[in-house]
Amino acid sequence: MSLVELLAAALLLLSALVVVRASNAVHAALALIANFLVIAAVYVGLEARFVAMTQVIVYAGAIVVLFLFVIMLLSAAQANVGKDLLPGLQVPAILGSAALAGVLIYALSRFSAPANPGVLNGGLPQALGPLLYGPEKWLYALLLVGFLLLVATIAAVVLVEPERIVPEARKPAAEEKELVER
Amino acid sequence: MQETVLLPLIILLPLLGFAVLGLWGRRLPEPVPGVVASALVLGSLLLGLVLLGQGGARWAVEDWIPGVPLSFVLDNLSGLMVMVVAGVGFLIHVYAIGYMHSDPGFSRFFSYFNLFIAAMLVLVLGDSLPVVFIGWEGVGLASYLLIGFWYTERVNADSARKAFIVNRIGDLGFLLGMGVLWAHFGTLSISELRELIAPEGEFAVGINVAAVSLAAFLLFIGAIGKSAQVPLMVWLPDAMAGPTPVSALIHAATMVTAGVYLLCRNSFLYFDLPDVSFWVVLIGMLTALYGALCAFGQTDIKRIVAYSTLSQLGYMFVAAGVGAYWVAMFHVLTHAFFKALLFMSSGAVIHALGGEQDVRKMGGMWNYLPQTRIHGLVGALALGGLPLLSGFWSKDAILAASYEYSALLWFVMLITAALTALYSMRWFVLVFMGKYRGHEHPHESPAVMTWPNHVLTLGSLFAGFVGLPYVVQSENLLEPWLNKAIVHHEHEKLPVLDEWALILVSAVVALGALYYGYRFFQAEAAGRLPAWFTRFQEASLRSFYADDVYNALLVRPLKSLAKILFDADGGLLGGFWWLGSATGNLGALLARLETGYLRFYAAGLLIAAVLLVLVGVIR
Amino acid sequence: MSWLVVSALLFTIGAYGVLSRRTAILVFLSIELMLNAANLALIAFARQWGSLDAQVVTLFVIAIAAAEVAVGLGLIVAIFRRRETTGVDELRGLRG
Amino acid sequence: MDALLHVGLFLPLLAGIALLIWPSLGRRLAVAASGVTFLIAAWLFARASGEAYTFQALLLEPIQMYYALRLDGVGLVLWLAVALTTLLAVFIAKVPTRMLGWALLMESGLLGIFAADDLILFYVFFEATLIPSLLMLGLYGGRERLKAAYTFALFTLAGSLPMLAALFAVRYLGGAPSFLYSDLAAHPVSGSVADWVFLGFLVAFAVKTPLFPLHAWLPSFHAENHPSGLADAMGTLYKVGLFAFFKWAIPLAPEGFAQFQGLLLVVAAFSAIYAAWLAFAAKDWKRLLAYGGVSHMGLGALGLFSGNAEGVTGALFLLAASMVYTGGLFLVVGRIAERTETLEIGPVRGIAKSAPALSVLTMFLVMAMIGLPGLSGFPGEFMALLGAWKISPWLTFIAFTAVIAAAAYALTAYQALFQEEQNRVVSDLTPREWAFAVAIVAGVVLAGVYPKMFTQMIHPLSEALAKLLGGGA
Repeated sequence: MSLVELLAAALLLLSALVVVRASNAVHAALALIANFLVIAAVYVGLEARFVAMTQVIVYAGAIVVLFLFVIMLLSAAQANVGKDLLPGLQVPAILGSAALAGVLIYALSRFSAPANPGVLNGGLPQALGPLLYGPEKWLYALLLVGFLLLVATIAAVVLVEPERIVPEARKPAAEEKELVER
Repeated sequence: MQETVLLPLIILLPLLGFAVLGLWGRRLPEPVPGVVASALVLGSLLLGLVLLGQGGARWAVEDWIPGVPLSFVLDNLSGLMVMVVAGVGFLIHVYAIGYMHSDPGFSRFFSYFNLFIAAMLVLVLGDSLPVVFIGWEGVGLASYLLIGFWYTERVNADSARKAFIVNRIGDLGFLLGMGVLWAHFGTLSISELRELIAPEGEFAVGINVAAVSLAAFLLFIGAIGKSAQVPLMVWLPDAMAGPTPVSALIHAATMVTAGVYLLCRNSFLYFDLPDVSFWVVLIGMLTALYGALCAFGQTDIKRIVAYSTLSQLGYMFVAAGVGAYWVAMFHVLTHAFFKALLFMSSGAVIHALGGEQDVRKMGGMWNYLPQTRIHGLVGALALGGLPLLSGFWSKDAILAASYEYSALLWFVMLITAALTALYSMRWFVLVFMGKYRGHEHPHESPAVMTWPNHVLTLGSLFAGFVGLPYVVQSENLLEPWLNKAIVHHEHEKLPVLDEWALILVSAVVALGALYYGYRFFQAEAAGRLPAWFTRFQEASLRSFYADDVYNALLVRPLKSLAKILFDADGGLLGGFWWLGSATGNLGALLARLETGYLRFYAAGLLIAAVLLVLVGVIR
Repeated sequence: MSWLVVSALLFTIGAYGVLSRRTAILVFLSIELMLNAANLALIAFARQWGSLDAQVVTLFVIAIAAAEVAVGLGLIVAIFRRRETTGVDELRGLRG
Repeated sequence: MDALLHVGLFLPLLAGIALLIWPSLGRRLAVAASGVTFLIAAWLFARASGEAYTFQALLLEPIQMYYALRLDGVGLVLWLAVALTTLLAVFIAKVPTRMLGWALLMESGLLGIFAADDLILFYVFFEATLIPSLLMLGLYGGRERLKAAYTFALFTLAGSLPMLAALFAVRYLGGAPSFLYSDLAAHPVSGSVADWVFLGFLVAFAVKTPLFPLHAWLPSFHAENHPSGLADAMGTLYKVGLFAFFKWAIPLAPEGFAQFQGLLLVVAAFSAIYAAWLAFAAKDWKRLLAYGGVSHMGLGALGLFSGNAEGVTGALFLLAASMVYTGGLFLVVGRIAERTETLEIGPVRGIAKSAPALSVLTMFLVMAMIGLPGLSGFPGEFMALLGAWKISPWLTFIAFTAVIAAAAYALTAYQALFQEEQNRVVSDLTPREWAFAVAIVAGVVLAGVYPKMFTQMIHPLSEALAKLLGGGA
C-alpha cells in the first residue's frame, strides 16, 4: 500500500468518524461529501473510473446536497435533539461495531484472490456500456432500476405534497331489506 | 316348494292397509278402516294357507345388500306362525272394531295394527337374518306405536319408549350375532347357513364351534329382549299401557313369541350346543318362575295376564332349550289361543266397566257378562292346565321334555305349573266371582267382540289335540309336520309308564292347584288374607323391585354421566380455545420484544449480522 | 485486499452511527456511509477478480441509493410535518 | 354426457350468483336450478353403465393440474344425495332469498368435491365450499354466530394446512407426473413419508367426518345456524370426511393408513358411543341432531376403517343416506321451530295432537336416523357392522351400543315434543310441506327397502379398495 493510499484510507476513516460523531448535522453532511470524494479518488485507483465519476456526480453532487437541503428545510442542524431514550445503547453500539469489524476482518483474512484476474480496461464507459445495455446481462435490471427511480420520484412528490381536505365519506346506504318468502 | 311372487304379497297386503289407512283413513267413516284392515289380514291368511297347501313357497332377490339376499320362505314352521299371526291376528282385528269404537284414533289404530301384521309376517317368513331383523325391528316399532297409542298420557309414552329401548338391547345382540355368522360363514341366508353348519342333522366337520356358540348366544340375547325374558323382562308389564287388543295380539299371541320362533328357526345353531342350550333353559326357567311369582301381587287385570305371559314364554324357552323345538312351537300355538282369549276377556270386562282395570273394583262379573264369563273361564282353565284343554297338552309336553333333560328342571317347572294354576284362578275369582265391588253398570260386549272370543274359546279347548303325547296317539299331527322344517336331535321316547306317570302327576297338580286357588282367592276377594301373603303380594306387586334396581344401577348413573360428559364436551371446545389463546399469549410475550425503538431493532440487526458472518466464516 | 479492510471499517463506523445517532437524518447519513462501504468492497473485489460485473452492480447500488434517499427524505419531511420531530426514538407507535 | 356433467356441476353456482345479485328472482330460481341439477344427477345415475363419467382438460400446465372430473358409482350416489337434499332444502326452508343463493353455491362446491379427479381441484372445491358455509353462518346465524364461525373456520383451516402439505408431498415424493388421481394412485408414497402424508389428510378429513376430538366445532355450528335448518342441512352435506378418506387418503397412502388403522378404529368406535351418549343430554334439537350425526359418522368410520368391502360400502351408503335423513330432520326441525318459536326440548309438548302428519313425518325420519331396518339408515349401519366385526369384534360391540343410545335419545326428544299433555296448538303440514314429506319419505324408503340399487354402484369400488388394502372381497 502506497503512502497516498494510506493517506486516503486515513482520510476516509477520519471523515467517517466525523459523520457519525459531529454534533452539527451540516458538518456531518460536509464530512460525508469529503468521504465520498475520497472514495471516488480511490475508485480511480482501483480502475473504476466511470463509477468514480458517477460517485462524484450522483453521490457527492446530488444526494448529499439533497441531505443538506432537508437539514436546512427542517432547521435540523442540531444533531442531539431531545432526550436520549436509550442511553444504555452507547456501549453495546461500540462493542457491537467492534465485534462486527472483528468478524469482517477475520472473514476477509481467510479469503484469497484468484491468481490471474481478468482485465478491467480501467473501468471506462466503453468497457461498461456493452455489459450494462447488453440484453444478455444487465439490460433488464437496468430497466427495472429506471422504473424504480420513476416510482421513487412519484413517491417523493406524493409524500411531501401538502395535505388535501378529504371530503366527508359518504354514509353507507341504508341496508337493503331482503324479501322473505314463504 | 315353488318360487312365487305371491309370497311377498302375503306381506304386502297388510302393508298396503298400513299405507292406505295411514294416509286416508281419517276420511273414512268409523267401521270402514277396521273392516278393510281385517279383510286384508284375512287375505294374507288365506293366501298363506293356499301356498302352504301347495307345499310351501320361496321368493328371493339376490344381493339385496352385497352378499345378502332378500329372501322369504314359507315352510311348515313359518306356515304355523303365519297361521297364528294372521289367524289370531284376524280375530283380534275384528274384536278391535268393537273395542276401539268411537276412539278418535280409530283409523290410526288399524293402520298401526296392519303395520304390525306386515312386520310380523316379514319376521316369520324371512329366510335371511337381516330380513328377519327387518321384521324384528318392525314389530318393535309397531309395538312402540301401539303401546303409546294414547300418547297424551305421559305414562303411556314412557312405557312405549321403555319397551323400544329395552328391545334395542336385545336387538344389538341380534345384530352382533349376524356379525359373527357373516365373519365366519360369509352368508346370512338361513337356508345357506343351515347347509353350511348342519348339512345332515349333524354339525359339519371342522366347523368353528366357538363361533357358532357365540353367534347362537348373541342371537339368544336378541330373543331374550323380544320375548321379555329375565333380565330384559321389565318392558312387558308396562306394555299393557296400550289398548287391550294390542296386548292380546302383540304382547301375548305373536310378537313376544318371536324369540322362541327365532330359536326354532335357527335350531341348526342350537341343537348341538349343550352350553348355549343350558343358558336358554336356565333363562327360561327363571323367567317362568319369576313371572308366575309376580302375577300374584298385581292389581291391574291386564298386568296379571302380562306376567302370566312372561311365565309361559319361559316355558317355551325351556322347551327350546332342552331341544324339543316342536314342543316350543306347540306351546306358542296353544298359548296364542288361550292368552289372546284371556286378554280379550279382560278387554271385554274393561269395556263393560267403562275402562276400569283394577281387579279390586271388579268381582261378580259372572252375573253380568253371560258370554265373557265362559271365555274367561275357559281361558283361565287352559292357562292353569286343566286336563284335556289345550294348555294342558302343550305344558305336559314341555314337562315331559324337561324331565328327559333333568329331574330338577322338571320339578321347578311343575311347581311353576302349580303356581300358574293358582294365579289363573286368582284372576278368575277376583274378576268373576263374589260380589261386584265397583259402581259402574256392567254390560255385555257387542257381537263383533264376542264372536272372535267364541272362536278363540274353541281354539283354547281343542288346539291341544294336534300335539297329543305318543302314548295317547302314536303319531300326532304336529310333531312330524313341524320337524320337517326343524333341525333337531331325535330323542329317545320315554317309557310308556313314565310318560303316563308324568301326565298323571301334572294333571293331579293342575287340578289340585286350580281347586285350591279357587278356594284361597275367594278370601282375597273378601279382603281376608294371611299376613305373610299380603307381604309377599307387596313385593310381587313391585315385581320384586326389578325396575328400582335397574333405575338405581343403570338408568340414573348413565343419565347423570351423560350430563357430565355433555358439559365436558363443551369444555373440549374450550380446550381448543385455550390452545388458541395460549398461542396468542406466547405471541404477546414475543411482541414485547417489539419495543418500537428503531435503534433497538438496528442493534438486533447488527448482532444478527455478526452472528451470520461468524457462521458463514466458521462453516 | 487492504481496501477491503478499509471498507469493513467504514461499514462498522456507519453501523455505529446508525446505533448512536438520534435524529433520522443523521441515521440516514450513516446508512449512506454503509452503502458506500459496500460499494468500496465491490470495487475492490472487481479489481481483484478483474470483473466488470461488480462495477455494474455498484452503479445499480448508486442508482437505487438515489431512489432510496428521495423516498427516505420525503418520509422524513412528511413525518416532520406531522410530529414536529426527526428523532427516531420518539417514533415508536409500532410496538408490541 | 360430458356437457351434463358440467351443467350439473356449475348450474347451481350460476343460479346462486344470480340470486345473490338479484334476490328478487326469488325462490323459484333456486328450486328450478337445484331441481334441474337433481334431474341431471338422477339421469346420470339411471344411465350409469358401470363405466364412470369422465372429463379431462389441462388447466395449469406448469404443475400439471387438470380440470378432471370422474363420476363413478360412489360419486353418483353422493351426487344424488346432495342434489336431493339441496333441492328439498331450498324448497322448504323459510329464509332470506340471498341465503338460498349461498346454499346453491355450496351445492356446486359439494358436487365438485365428489366429482373431482384431480387432487388440486378436489382441494379447491373442498376449501371453496367453506366460504358459503361460513357466510351463511356469519350472516344469518344466531347470537353467538361469530364465535361459532371462528371455531368452524379455525378447525377447517387448521385441517386444511396439513392437507395442503400432504397434497404436494404425495405427488412430488411419490413421483407422480400430475395431480390426477390415476397418476397419484399409480405412485403411492411409502415408508415414513406415507405416514406423514396420511396424517396430513387425516387431520383435514377427521374435522369433516367428524371424529372425536375434532368434532368440537360441530355442536356450536349447528346450534348457531339459521333456525330454518337450511344451513344445517347444507352443513350436513359438507361432512364429506368419509368420502375423502375413501377416495383420496387411503388409496394414496395405503401404508400410512395401515399404520394408523388401529388408532382410527378406536377413535371411530369412541366417537360413535361418546356422541350418542352426549346426544342424550342435549337440550335443544339442533345439538341433539349434531351429536347424533357424529355418532352415525363414527359407526360409518368404523366400517370404512375396517378396510373390507362390506364395511366400506356400508360407510359410503351410510354417508349418503345420512345426508338425506339428517338434512331432512334439520329442515323439519326448522319448520317446527317456526311454529313453536323455540328449538329447545321441553317447553313445548304434545303437538302431535294438533299436527299429526307433522309428527308422523318426524317420527319417520327419527326412525330412519336410529337405523330402523327397512329405512335408509339401516343398510349402511348393518354393512358397517358386518365389516367391522371381521376386524375387531370388541370395538364393534362398543360402538354399536350406540344404536341403543340412539333409540334412547331420539325417542326421548320425540316424546317430549310431540307426546304427553298438549300445551300448544300448531298447524299441520302445509301443501308445500306435504310435497317435501312425500319426496323425502319416498327417497328414504327406496334406499331402505331396495338398497341394492345403490350398493351395486358402490360395491365394486369398495371391493377395489379392499383389494388394494390386501383384504380381498
